[in-house]
Amino acid sequence: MGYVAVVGGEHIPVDVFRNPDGELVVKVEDREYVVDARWTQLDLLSLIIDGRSYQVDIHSEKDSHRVLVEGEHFDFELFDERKALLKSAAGLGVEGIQEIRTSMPGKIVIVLVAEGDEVQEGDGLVIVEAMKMENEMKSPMAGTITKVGVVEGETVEGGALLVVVE
Amino acid sequence: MGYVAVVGGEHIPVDVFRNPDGELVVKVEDREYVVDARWTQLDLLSLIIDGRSYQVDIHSEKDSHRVLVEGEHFDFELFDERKALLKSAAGLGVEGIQEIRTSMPGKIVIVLVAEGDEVQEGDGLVIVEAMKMENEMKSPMAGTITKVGVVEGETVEGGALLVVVE
Amino acid sequence: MFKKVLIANRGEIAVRLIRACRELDIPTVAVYSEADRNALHVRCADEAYCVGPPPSVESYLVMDRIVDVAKRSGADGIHPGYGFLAENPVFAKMCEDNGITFIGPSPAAIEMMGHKTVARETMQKANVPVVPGTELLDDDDLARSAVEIGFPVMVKAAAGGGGKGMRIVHEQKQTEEAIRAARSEAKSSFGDDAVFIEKYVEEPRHIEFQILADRHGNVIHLFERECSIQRRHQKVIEEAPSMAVDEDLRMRMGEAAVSAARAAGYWSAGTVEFLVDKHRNFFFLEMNTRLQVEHPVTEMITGVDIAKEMFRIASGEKLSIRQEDVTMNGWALECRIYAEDPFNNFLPSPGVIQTLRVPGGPGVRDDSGVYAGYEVPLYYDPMISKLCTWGRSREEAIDRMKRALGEYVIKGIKTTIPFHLKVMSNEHFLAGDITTSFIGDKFILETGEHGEGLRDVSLVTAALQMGRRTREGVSVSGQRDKGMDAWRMMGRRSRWVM
Amino acid sequence: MFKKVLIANRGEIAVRLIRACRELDIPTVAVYSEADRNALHVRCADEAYCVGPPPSVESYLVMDRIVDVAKRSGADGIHPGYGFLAENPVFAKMCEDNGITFIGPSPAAIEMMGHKTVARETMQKANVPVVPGTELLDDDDLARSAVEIGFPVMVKAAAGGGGKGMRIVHEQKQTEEAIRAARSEAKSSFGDDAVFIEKYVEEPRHIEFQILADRHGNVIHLFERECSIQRRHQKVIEEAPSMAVDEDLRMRMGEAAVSAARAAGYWSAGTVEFLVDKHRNFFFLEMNTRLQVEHPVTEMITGVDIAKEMFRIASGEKLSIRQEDVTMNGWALECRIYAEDPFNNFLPSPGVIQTLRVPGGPGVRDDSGVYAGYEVPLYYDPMISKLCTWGRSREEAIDRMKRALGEYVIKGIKTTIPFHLKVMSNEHFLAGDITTSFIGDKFILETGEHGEGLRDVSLVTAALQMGRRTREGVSVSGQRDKGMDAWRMMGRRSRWVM
Repeated sequence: MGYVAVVGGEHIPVDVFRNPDGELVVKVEDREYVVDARWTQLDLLSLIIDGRSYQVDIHSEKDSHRVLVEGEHFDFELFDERKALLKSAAGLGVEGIQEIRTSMPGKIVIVLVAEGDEVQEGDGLVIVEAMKMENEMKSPMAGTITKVGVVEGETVEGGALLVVVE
Repeated sequence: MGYVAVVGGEHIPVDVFRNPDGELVVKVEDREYVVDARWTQLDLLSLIIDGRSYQVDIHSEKDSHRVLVEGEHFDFELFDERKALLKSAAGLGVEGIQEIRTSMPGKIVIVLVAEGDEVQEGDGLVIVEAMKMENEMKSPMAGTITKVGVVEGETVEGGALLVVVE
Repeated sequence: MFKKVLIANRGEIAVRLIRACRELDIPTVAVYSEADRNALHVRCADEAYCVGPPPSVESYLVMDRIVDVAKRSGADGIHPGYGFLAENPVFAKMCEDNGITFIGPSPAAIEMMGHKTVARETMQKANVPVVPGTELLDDDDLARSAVEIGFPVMVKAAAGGGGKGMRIVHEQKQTEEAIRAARSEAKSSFGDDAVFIEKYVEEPRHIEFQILADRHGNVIHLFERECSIQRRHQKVIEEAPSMAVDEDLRMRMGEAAVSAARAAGYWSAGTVEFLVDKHRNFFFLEMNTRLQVEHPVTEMITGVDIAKEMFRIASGEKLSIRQEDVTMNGWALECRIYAEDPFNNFLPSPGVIQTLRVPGGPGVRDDSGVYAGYEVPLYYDPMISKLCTWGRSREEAIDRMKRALGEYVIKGIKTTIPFHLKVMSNEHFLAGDITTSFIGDKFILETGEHGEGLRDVSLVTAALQMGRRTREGVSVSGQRDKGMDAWRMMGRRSRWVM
Repeated sequence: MFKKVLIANRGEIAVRLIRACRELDIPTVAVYSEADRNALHVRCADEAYCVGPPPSVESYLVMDRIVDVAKRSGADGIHPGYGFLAENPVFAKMCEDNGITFIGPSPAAIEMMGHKTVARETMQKANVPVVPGTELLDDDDLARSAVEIGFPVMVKAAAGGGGKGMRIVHEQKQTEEAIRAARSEAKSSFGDDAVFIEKYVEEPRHIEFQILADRHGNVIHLFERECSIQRRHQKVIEEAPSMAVDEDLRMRMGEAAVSAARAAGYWSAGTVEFLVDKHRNFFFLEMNTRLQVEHPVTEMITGVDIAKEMFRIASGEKLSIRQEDVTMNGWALECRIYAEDPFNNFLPSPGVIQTLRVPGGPGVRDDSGVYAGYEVPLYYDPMISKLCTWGRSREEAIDRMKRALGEYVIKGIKTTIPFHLKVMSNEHFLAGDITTSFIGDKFILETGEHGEGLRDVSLVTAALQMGRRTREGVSVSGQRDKGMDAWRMMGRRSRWVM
């Protein structure tokens, strides 16, 4: 089974297959790993690769993965080949139109931008209060605000669209 | 829903219903308990009964239940009313024919009885080695050995019939 | 001793206090909001009563309802924990008026220390050094005073503590927004939006002394805690003792802390907080008239159970230990673990904890209010656990903390465990070179040198994860499979090329 | 220090040793049988290699295979843990011959102390008092000697320890069967069926001294452990210090223990076991030339990490502490938690651990080799966890243990937690009135006085459990439901009639 990982803009092919001895092999670019893998607890993988033992914690949402291993973390996307092909035609990058959404329910304290505003990467967009803390949502890139989906004082559900930056 | 509990030979009626206020009520004999019950973890019940909070651990195998609560343990059987009625016709007691089985796989070290032997309650029947320990299976009652299902040196699975006492 | 105690709190501190009561053989009454029916403190307590809807202003902060539950359940004492009603003199008074012992200091002492400006004056009279600052003022006067004192200044809520309702202001144009934000947080956290301004001591250490005082005039301290590692003025890592404190400074600060407690007519456990600048000058910051989040590190180096002492003191007992009996043994660290995503600006991450594996072995203590299957609710503080380690030396305590953090598995939500692991390897932290601006100045949350090799491991894992979802994917053995593949591996040629 | 260490063990002790290595920054190599691919020690170690099928004689006891893994993985040290190869001089020698350090004493010391009869002679020469007994003999001579020594006598395996291969004989007619059973267990546990007979000291206490010795002739002791609470000659509850030992006895026994270690030319951590009779006479029982199961209680009262010391000693370092630096602080208890059914003759209860909640808070230490979702295999020792508590006094340690046992949730298998809870409330135990016959003589595992009221609660639970299974049953709210029912409860009239 073939996949394509998108890590920081880079595209990396990942392939999973059984070799003639029946062993599970994962190939990352040109590096082949014969793996002994067990899902010992929910989304917690015990991997032994040529004697090296890893306990890998993976948190996946659709094609996005957060992996924690030995104190390091990695965020990336992984698509199967067909999906990668489709995406590729449409542009796999994460630039372009960015929708800023809440990750959790909360209250809109301040809306710092209006439609038509120019923003720089890192500029504050909206301040949301959740779990007793105020959090400033920042722009992931420079661009123009094309939509503001909330008003001050409003209570929103998780996933609510706050702002669109283009 | 009506049940009958068998606790040390005693039969105790237990009834579960919603009262007119929609509250969950469990009646044990003539004692009514309005309960707020949540299965917070697998087979771990958080019970609040008129403010008293209990964390109850229940281990059930078919109609047999082992309950641990506040350091005390209770072993009993609980049948729904129809089953209790059927059982009642056939005799609900635990006397009569007793099948002695292993609870887990192991090795038969010694068979201490033969078919036709008379035994007293507590007499050793078979010594089984499991998890590095030798365990003596004892007779739960006085009676006659009517069957011996294993031979010395044999390796048995969990649940294997060792001996029948009548 | 008490016949029965009501714990007017939730989360890990409610569990901590129920543990203390169990060890003292005191029955406990829990209160809970509708969002907390499945919380651990409800399951651990002997009795439990719902006191209202999820928002704390409608449940945990409703004083008369909590007092009513205490009376109806026959509790003769109420422990407020920290936060919520812990430093509310009205509540302490209401308990007294209803014949229930408030397990904390007197209402007068809470009131005096709770109003930061009154506390400052009291300390000045007792010759304890304080930081220059203002009284409570309206927005315009505050803005003017900020200019007079000279930037940077700190806007602070008069009520409460714990980093809430605090804002640092570096230049004049930020003043207005900082005052607004501080008032807003103070209002929602403490129900009081009064704020004042203080000179901001730059690059200070935050060092506090633990106090124990009985109702018979005996006051002792249990040495200091170093609490300089903060995010958003909220402590995240604490240790005891402090590398910045030598025997002489410890004696002088300890004496000042005891004087501060005496000046306030204080009994119960309490904490006197100081700022210490690079020249080892120390300034009274505030007194916390409650059990602190970070009390475990002091318990670990002294062996004194501070929570249990609070119950003994409140029931009228004299302190069982004198100052000269308190000894310091080894070093202890605490990492506060939050349901927050450290790689996404520490956004809160509530949700269901799917898997939990708590570290164990020597020198490890975990204080938590969660369990596998528990849903961390949206409504409250996102701290889910306090992980503490003890060692004979600071180095051993740090080595243990790294080891323990590495063992900790919390799945389903994102936590600050990876953040703490990075701090434990930071050279400035290892050298003890820490101030309250450590996280801003001396700490980068980046992937380390081993990252490149581990990246392939993470890609391997994601590919296997995708395979689990689809029938087309190459399947991986589950837990119950035989280990034959692994056994055959023994004879295999090495192919691991990392 | 070591470049890399192989841990030749499994379960909690393998995890304990990996923890020590992590804190010392030594990479670890785990070995595992096919039954242990999912075991915690495999997941915690840096490397892991399968060494054979489930039975330990085909995996964990295959010496050349383990040495081969060490060589291939580049490990320069092997720690054997306890059990398995820990007291096998042939294995220790094989490590040496392959240029790998055996992290334990010398092969000669293991051999001397391993053969109980040689050990007895050595002790007699060193003027350490011993119990009357025989050499190794055949069955007939043993039976004759038993009569000569006078019943009761003890049949003991010459190799090994830990209660395996031991049988007490009260009257002559039991002798033959006891010798057979002891030989059989000794053979399967240690691969050696040699046994001998010793006078059985009645109602003794089992008290042992922890020793640390380096390769430079320095020997110290870390005080005693009280290990009298035993089932089937297997320790189940240990504590440190012992109520039976006063300062004078401690000094005399400590000196005897140090003499014993010196007489054996001992280095590494070790334990000298004594029987103490009611007149406070003490007799050398045996020396365990390994890390003991119960080492944590000593770690808790001294602050010394015994496991880490073993690595330091093995790498040639001198002891970092002198006898006069070792101080005793408070009291510690250990309860060994087994996968056994205490209400059904302690039958082993292997299976999948479905839910696990480990106790936390002050003064609690858990050493375990399991996790939620783990299947306790059939093939090995059923001990799954060691729960330890510390307190300033014995009373506080016991109160903590009761509290911690009450918090411990292990579902899916039966465990001895309820047994320990009963011991912690036993009046003889509380009074410290304990001997090795405590469980047989002074302890009843019965339902207590509160049982009657709780019986109804258990019936309520079972009825709700049945309801979950059937559509006809009255349903109970799940975890995610709103707490409205509970909230309405506030206004309800009391109907709880217990």
